[in-house]
Amino acid sequence: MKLITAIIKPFKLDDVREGLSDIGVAGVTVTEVKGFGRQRGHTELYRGAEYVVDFLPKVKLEIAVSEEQLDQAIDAIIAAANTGKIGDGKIFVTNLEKVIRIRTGETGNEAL
Amino acid sequence: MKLITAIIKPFKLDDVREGLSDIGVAGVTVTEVKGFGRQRGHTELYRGAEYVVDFLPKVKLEIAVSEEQLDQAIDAIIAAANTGKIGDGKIFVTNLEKVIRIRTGETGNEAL
Amino acid sequence: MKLITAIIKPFKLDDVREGLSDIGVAGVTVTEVKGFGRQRGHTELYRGAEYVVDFLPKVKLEIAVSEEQLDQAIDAIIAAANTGKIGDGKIFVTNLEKVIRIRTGETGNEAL
Amino acid sequence: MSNKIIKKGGLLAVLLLLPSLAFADELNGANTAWILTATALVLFMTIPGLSMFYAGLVRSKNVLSVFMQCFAITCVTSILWFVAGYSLAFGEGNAWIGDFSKVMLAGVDRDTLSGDIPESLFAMFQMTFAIITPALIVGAFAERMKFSAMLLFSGIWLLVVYAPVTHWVWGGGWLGSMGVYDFAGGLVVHITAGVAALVAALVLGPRKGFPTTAMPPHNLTMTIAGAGMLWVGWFGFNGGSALAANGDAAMAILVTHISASMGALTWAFIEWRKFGKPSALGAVTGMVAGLGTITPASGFVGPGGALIIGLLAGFVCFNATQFIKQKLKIDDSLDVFPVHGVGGILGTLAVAIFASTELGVFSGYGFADGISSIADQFSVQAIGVVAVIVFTAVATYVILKLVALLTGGLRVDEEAEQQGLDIVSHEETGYNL
Amino acid sequence: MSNKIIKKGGLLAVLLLLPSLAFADELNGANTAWILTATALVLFMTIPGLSMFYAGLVRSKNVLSVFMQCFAITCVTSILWFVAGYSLAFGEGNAWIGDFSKVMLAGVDRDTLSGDIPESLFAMFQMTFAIITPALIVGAFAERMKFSAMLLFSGIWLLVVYAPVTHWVWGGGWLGSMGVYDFAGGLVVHITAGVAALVAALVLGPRKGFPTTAMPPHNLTMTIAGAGMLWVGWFGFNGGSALAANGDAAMAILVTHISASMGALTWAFIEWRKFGKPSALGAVTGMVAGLGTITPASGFVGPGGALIIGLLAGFVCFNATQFIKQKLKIDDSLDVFPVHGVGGILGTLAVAIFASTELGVFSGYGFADGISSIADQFSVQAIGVVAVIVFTAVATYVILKLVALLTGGLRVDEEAEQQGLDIVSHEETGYNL
Amino acid sequence: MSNKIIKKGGLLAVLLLLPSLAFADELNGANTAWILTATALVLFMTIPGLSMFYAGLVRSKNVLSVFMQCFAITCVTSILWFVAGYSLAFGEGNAWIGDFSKVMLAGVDRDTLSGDIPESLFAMFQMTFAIITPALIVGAFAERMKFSAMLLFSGIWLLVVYAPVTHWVWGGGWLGSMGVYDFAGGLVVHITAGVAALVAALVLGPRKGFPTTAMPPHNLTMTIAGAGMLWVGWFGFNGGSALAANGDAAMAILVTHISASMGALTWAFIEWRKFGKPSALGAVTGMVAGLGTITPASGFVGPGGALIIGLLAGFVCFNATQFIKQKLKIDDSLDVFPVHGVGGILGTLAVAIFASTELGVFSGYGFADGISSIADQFSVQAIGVVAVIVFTAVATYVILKLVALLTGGLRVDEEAEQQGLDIVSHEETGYNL
Ligand SMILES: Nc1ncnc2c1ncn2[C@@H]1O[C@H](COP(=O)(O)OP(=O)(O)O)[C@@H](O)[C@H]1O
Ligand SMILES: Nc1ncnc2c1ncn2[C@@H]1O[C@H](COP(=O)(O)OP(=O)(O)O)[C@@H](O)[C@H]1O
Ligand SMILES: Nc1ncnc2c1ncn2[C@@H]1O[C@H](COP(=O)(O)OP(=O)(O)O)[C@@H](O)[C@H]1O
Repeated sequence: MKLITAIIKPFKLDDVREGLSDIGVAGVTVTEVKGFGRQRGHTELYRGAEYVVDFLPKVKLEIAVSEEQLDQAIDAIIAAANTGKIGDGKIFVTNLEKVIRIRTGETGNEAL
Repeated sequence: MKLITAIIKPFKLDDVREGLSDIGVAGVTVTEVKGFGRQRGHTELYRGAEYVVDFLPKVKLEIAVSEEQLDQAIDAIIAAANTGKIGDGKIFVTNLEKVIRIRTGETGNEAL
Repeated sequence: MKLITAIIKPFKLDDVREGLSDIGVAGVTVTEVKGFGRQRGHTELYRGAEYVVDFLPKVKLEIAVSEEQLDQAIDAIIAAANTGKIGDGKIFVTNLEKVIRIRTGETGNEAL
Repeated sequence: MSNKIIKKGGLLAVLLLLPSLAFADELNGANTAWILTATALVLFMTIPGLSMFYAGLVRSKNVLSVFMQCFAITCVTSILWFVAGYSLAFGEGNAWIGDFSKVMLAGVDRDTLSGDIPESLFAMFQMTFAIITPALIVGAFAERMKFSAMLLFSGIWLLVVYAPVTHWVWGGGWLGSMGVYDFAGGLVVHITAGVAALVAALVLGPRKGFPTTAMPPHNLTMTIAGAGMLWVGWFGFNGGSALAANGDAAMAILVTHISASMGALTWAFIEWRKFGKPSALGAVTGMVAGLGTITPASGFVGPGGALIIGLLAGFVCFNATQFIKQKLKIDDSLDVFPVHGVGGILGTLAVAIFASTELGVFSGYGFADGISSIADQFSVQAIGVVAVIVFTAVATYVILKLVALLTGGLRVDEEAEQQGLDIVSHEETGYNL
Repeated sequence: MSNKIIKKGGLLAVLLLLPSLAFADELNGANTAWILTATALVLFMTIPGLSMFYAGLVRSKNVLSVFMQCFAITCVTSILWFVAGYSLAFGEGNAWIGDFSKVMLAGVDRDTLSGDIPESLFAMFQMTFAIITPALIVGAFAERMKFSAMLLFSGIWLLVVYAPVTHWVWGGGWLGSMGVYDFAGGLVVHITAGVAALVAALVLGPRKGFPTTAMPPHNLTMTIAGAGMLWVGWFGFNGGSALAANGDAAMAILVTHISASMGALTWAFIEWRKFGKPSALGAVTGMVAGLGTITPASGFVGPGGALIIGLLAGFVCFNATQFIKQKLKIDDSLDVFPVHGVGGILGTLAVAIFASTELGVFSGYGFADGISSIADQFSVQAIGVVAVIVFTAVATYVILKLVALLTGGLRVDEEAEQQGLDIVSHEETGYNL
Repeated sequence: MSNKIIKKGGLLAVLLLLPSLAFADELNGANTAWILTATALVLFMTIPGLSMFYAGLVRSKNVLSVFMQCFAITCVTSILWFVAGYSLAFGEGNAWIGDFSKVMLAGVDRDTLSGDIPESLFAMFQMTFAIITPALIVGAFAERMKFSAMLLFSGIWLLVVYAPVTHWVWGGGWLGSMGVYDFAGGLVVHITAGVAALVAALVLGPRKGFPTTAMPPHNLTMTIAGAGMLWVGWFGFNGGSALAANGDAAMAILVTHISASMGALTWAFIEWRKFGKPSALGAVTGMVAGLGTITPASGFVGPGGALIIGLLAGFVCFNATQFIKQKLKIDDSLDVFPVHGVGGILGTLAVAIFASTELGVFSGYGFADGISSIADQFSVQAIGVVAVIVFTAVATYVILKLVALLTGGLRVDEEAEQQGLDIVSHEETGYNL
């Protein structure tokens, strides 16, 4: 199994989740994160004190999938999250050695 | 070394942490996350505008352990986090190539 | 490619980010986390009800780097985040099988 | 001076009874003390009251923009009211509009009286009404209007819509002369604001994503705290409109309070029956509906009447909110029209009934001078309602189109809307917790 | 009418001195102005004051439920007070309870006076006391009570406990006739609420997890902001209870303020000594203790006495809080009994001492008519305290049991408690930051 | 008694006109009603107003420490004012300081009058000024001062700086005798607080990381809500300083309101021009500048003058803020000196101009007795400004050095500053959302 970690723009969350549902991926874990990258931040001004905010709000999705689902899932994420503008984010894939469903103790693909 | 990523119900956090302490795992990093899965969310209503909340508050634990501790740690988590109800969460295991303690520069099992 | 996960003290975030920029690592994803470890927490008191807070605010950085950048990046993080006091945090390294830039579809080192 | 005081039959009797009130042109300290307080209370309604009430309802990324809009409106309308608004509303003028005799409060000195309180105080008390009315409209175009356009619109609207309507009703104009009843601003405040809100919502169009995307309130605790402040401040709004510290003021706050309570309970109970659970947002919305609805009636009805008015307010405004949002799919974002507009209309009409002295425990304190039946009072009220709606709708539409021309469009662009107005328009963020 | 005004010897002298007050049955505008204001201030204490104070102390998942409880209580008690509560409390009746002569405020017109202020205003001012008293109890059963049960309980309690006790003390009943001193509600408000809270905490049982699980306040900034509002509003509570804008009212707010300050400092200093650090929550809790404790005494003691009363309040209520929570392990979740109940008892007894005119700089303004020693006044006060505690405890217990029957249990089920009342009972969430 | 009332020529005439005011030593209920209210409003400015305004501006980890500082100062200064401060400020004494004749309010009974209001009320009203002045200074040393040092400093400062300056200006002292104009506390409140803030910022040194590290406000919604409360409360501050419910009070709140509006608009428009965007924080800061600046002038100028004063306030205080922070790099953390100090100076000088009756629409109500030109009034005002600045600066410096000795340093250590004062000094956290 593989763990997909996708960092996307927050307002794309609903689209991506729907895209994943459509291909049968039901489970996702979402974290609010801040991203530094090429996309430029903005400046805030408080009583004349300038404050450059170079991190941007992003959303991180973690999705455990079977090998078979991997490519399809990646495509679905790209399709939904792509705006063509800088800051669209990244997808990382790592290997998952084990997956367990706490409720039942099931492991492997069953546990997804 | 292995990295255990456990997604559990928030109110089980204390139990799990104690369970891990009991078997000698001292370090844990905790993130508040939102989970989508089989567990159904709820509906919120604001002046008649319905708003289906299908993500649920979960807590993600990341625990770096030595190979030897792995199974024991997984068992401890399952024992503490299991309620038998849907939404209890998942455990993911990935391989850790390197662990370093920033303070001392120690690496490997020493750094845990 | 490798994924560096560094857990550091929050007030070191700016230093670490600068350290990484200096060696050419432009992208970082940051999450606010809570850490349990050897560093002791504190006690809060609310109308005489004692409440031991044994988790501490930490910041988690996730940085995807090429193999070549790995050691340099680790060194930069340690240099910037080390205070010599307990609780400085950990660095974890895992293997990244795939990296994709959502905007362009680029993969591998190009996508970093 | 507001003519509602003149309307009240019993005033002369009271004057004769109280030695210290024997001369109408002598300052009454007690009334002055109360109106000083009431003025503070009505300002309190807008800042922080209404601004918190509204700001809690939008998304986090727009929270400061709502505060800023309420604040900037407060400042701009205050200056404009002082410069010209007061004169246009309360200067003698004709049946339609005041004049320029009191521009920059000319002739208003520390000793100048309006009735038995200082005229500076009367102008200031009225200023707080002139502040909250355009501030109410903010709810309609929240989360998408350009700050410059908003500012320009509010300023022009104050002078072109609010000031004349105030003159019609309270400044010696045609509606007042007909005997229209509007104790504290059903026509003047709530209908003008509500109708302008509806027009603005239509002209600007919905927020991107409405109605499919969920836009839940980002901080209901702020909204509820603001609602509490509105309730408290409303005592100054309605009680202060008696312009005296007497039984009229007391009865006004009593009926105000009862209507608010009934409005809140009604709304919450409808939710309970319909959706299974009563919500806090529903309760406070019903409360505001109860307050807005009783406003025109507050000096003319008794507590029994207020009970019914509050009940109607909760019921009618609840259904109006559902209708506008779910049937018409108009993005009047914070429901200004269904709550204030509909409530104002309802209350302005209902006063014709509950002012009647012949309804037993639901009786009020009688009709306007020269009016002797519910039907007659009702037709006067209905004329007022229709006139104010039509005038406000047309004028608001024209102003918005004009402002759109001047500012190159009323809305921020799509990306800015996405990012949120706080950063885009004000370079700030609400929370760094 | 509250008999505390009648009690005060000096009133007649004052009446004779002031020409505009020559007839007792003539409206006094100044007093009316102040009581209008005081009414707004006391409403402000509950919403948003107390509701913020309480809501900040619970966990995030229950924040709206607390707001909703305070709000709903405000609405329900207002209607019930108007319909029957006022009549039961202030209708002539007998020594134990009023009557139904003023049901729906029958006979209360715009011109009807109570003393020298409008009776509608007196009823309204008292209504704000009737609102805050059941709202105080919310702190005891926060985070676990069913909304329906809470609503039913509060309504019944108002009529069955609050109204009679008010009659006993202020409405011409037996305690007032005995000469009991309770200026602004030590017996009537704080002891009834505090004792009811204790009973409710015992009957409902602790929150799941108490006392082992930490349940830290989710937003102390909200609590402290609410505390500030309580302090300010309390000027209306105690100062308004003079029912006049005069030296009594002024002295009442002065002693109120001093006691609040001393209570806060005392609590914070105890923490400082005992735990090493003074906390903001400690300071504001001590402040509320100081305010609650001075309440029954506020019209009868001088500022020197207030200093001591505030000191005692901080000390005694601090220790009561520790005792209830750590020794008895009762989950009176927001410490209503140790702060309000104990404070109310303490103040009701202490007034017997500090009303004495013979304590030098700590003197007060004398005992009730016909009472001439600390001991005699003390025994009257003690009778009042015991009677109110026993009656409240028994009646509250019975009401709770009855409500449990009617609603199928007072508490939400365990899973609902886990998930939080906001979603479970109201389908809302407090924050979407 | 404050001598500003004596200064006003027209008072006698007013007295003769009003039968119920015929004797100066008779209680005036209307004035009492208004000052009771004003007292509540001024307390409201500090808690919760100012404490929220300030607390929102610091970082999350210090939010409670700011609340706690404001709260503790409220309590400590209240007690000290009662014990000795009032006597030192308003006891007869000499030109420099009062005496001990009113220690613990000796001789102040329920019937004692000060002018035509109860002296207990006058003392209480003034107490609220004595509370807010040291509380304002908190902004200078926020996020780094030891709680013990802060408390000691505030207490000593009240007695050593605030009480004498109050005596000079309002208590019968030398500045008042010279005819200095300070209606509601430009010299007494804003200059003393502002100068003390600057000295404290210099003595304590900047926060670790200043000015390179960004320290953005953690909760601007809290700041803006607090700002609204300050605005509303300021009606009591300036309007109450008339010590009467009359045209003076009314005019005072009118000019206050206009200056606040202009100050806010000016600041926001400067930002708009200079940085491209107007900010909500800028608007409310300009509003506070407008309020602080009009304060000394509020009883002496007309609304036209207030317009100019507000404009100047926005412009001058904006530039002072930039200068102190960016040029001098002084970490007066919440900009107390540039807003309150500079505003106070500006207003104290400007009143000499706009009190003139010869400026047409910008006219005021004339100079002090015996002064007949702008130049003469200006030189008196300038003497006042210089004297208060020098005295405050020197005395504050000495007190800080003394306190540093007593508490072993004014600041918490570096690690504590890192961790935040909430945990370190109070063992609490603001938010557990
Ligand atoms: N090397 C990296 N490691 C971890 N996260 C990264 C890395 N590079 C980018 N990111 C994440 O991806 C987000 C988008 O990256 P950015 O460079 O701004 O735009 P784009 O992905 O369109 O090139 C960043 O905000 C950050 O959260
Ligand atoms: N494929 C997945 N990838 C990542 N996280 C998942 C996945 N499936 C479930 N989760 C996480 O586990 C949580 C529980 O899953 P759910 O399907 O609701 O119940 P259960 O684990 O009992 O079957 C989810 O809320 C989500 O956070
Ligand atoms: N085994 C572990 N797994 C995951 N995170 C850990 C582990 N050990 C420590 N951490 C993280 O590192 C942080 C610092 O660890 P700690 O033991 O307090 O100090 P140090 O790293 O200096 O030894 C912890 O707060 C926690 O977030």
